[in-house]
Amino acid sequence: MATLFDGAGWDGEDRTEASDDKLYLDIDGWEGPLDLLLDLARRQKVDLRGISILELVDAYLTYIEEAKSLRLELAADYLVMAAWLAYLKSALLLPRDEAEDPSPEELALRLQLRLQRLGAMREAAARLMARDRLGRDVFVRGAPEGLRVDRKSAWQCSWLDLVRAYGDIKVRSQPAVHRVRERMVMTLDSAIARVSAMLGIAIDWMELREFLPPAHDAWANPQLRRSALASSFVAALELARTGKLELAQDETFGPLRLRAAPR
Amino acid sequence: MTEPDEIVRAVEATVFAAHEPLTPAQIGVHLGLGDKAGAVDRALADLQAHYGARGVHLVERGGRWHFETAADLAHLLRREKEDVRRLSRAATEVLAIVAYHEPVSRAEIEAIRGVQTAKGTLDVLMEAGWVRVAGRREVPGRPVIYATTPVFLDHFGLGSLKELPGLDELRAAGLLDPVDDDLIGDTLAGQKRVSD
Amino acid sequence: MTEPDEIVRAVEATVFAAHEPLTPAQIGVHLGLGDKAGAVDRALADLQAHYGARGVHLVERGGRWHFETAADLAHLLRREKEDVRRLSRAATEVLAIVAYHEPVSRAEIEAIRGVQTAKGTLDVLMEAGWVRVAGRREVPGRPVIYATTPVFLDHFGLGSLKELPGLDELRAAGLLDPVDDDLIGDTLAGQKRVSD
Repeated sequence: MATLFDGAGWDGEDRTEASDDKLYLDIDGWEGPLDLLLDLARRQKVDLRGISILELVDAYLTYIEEAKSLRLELAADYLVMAAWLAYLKSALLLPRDEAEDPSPEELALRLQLRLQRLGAMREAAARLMARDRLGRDVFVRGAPEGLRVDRKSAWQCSWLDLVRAYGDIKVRSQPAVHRVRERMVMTLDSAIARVSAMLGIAIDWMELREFLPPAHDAWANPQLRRSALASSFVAALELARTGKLELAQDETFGPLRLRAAPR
Repeated sequence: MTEPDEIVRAVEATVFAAHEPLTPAQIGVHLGLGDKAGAVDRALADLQAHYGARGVHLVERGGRWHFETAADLAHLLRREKEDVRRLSRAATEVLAIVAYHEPVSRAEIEAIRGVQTAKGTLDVLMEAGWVRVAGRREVPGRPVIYATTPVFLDHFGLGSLKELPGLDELRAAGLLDPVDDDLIGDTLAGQKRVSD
Repeated sequence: MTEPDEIVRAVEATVFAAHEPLTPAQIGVHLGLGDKAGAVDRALADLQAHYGARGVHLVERGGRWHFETAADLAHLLRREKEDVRRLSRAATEVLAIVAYHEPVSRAEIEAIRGVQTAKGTLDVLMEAGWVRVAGRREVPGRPVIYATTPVFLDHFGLGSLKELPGLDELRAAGLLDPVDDDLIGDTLAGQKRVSD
């Protein structure tokens, strides 16, 4: 562990040569009380584990006194530490109070450990900085070609998608032409003539369907029969409107019956 | 092979770390070998032989030396990665129009589709290698006209564009959106859509 | 020495040409060797052995591989115009604390140093790419914690944090144990605390 504290400083900085009488001039270079304590410890040129905390405390307090007498502005932390160290010193010197927790010895040990930790990190930093460093001591390739990944799209489309798309365009873009096919129908005029004629010979109520032509030959065609039914129904309504027949239906969707209007 | 000596190793490292190709003289100066120019040349020859079999070669161009990837491995520097992507609906339609009507201008494509065609759509089809510029039509404005490529025929397994099915065939094969033929028979209104 | 085989040459060329250190997995993907990951590892071991004697070494840093010049040639190659930024003493200490204790919060850094750490110090280290924010510690206040980066390993030539100089001795001496004691605060209640 002693090796942690000899050798040069870190990154070119080295204060070990600073003489004691100009110590106070470096106050701005320290970052805090622990820093100063560590530096004072290093001046004792011993392993921190074997250092006398009492001597260290004395060195610190003396230093702070001198610095104050030179009217240096001392950061509050230095003075807090000084007060604490004075307390520690008196506790270490006075007869032990068993009830005190933590004991002065323990506090001294903890201080020692902290200084060791800081010293270790400082040493580690120096060793880290002294390594063969990339860009200073070792170098990567100056002009690498570089790796490149070109992303390329492989487009997918099936034959079916293609022809279907074309069909859709054509269906979509062609003007729609509507044409009504010629079909056999029973016209309203012929239905009125037929129903009127049949009513003339009828005696009693007749159902609408009985007015349709017999279902054979051309009249067997269901489409034509539907046309005849529709036209006969409209003819019946027309004849009823003109007072030529009466209509009766017993229930909704029940058979529709017709008879000649009484004269 | 024997272990490389100190000068060979230094030359190797110097050329490796350099940002640009170096002449033997530059290497010599860098390594403080000014009076032993021959040593650099020997080291370079040694290194060139050593790297001859490797994935990286030491090469000389116009008196300057540098390392580069072995020529037979150059394909490793630039790799192509294929993302399979499905052609968009719009692009498929444009492709179909080009196939059925080629050569065709963009304005004609738009007239057939009934919508404007984004420039990017044709670019995608050209990037896919299916459509090419086939010249200009000799009409006012001299519009660019497009046609399909042999790659297109390959991809769709066609011997020629004549093998593309006509509309009647498509309908017969049930490939068009169903037209309501079946419904016509039993409606009194009996209207029939006529699509051809 | 036998001639390098195809995979060795390909791995050699790939790592040589890359701008950044590569993991074996990245190399495998680049070379399309996805299912033969072991082949990349074997090739890297082969190459590392081969280059061990040369002016250029193949090194692994935090699982990523790159070539760099041999450290023993540093005296020949050191650049006059130093690219390495000079760090303040505070910054080097903070860097060491982060490396040896990571992940570590700012309060913990300050506890070790016994002084407040200027925000700028960590910023400088993060700017250098050596330190990164590694999340938050799940304790009251959820402090941000810091850790080192792969670039840190690269720069200082460390295969992993296990190779930090003196790590084992420091750990054995208990100097890397978590710091939670507040030396002065415990005894001087009500006065300004030094370490945080």
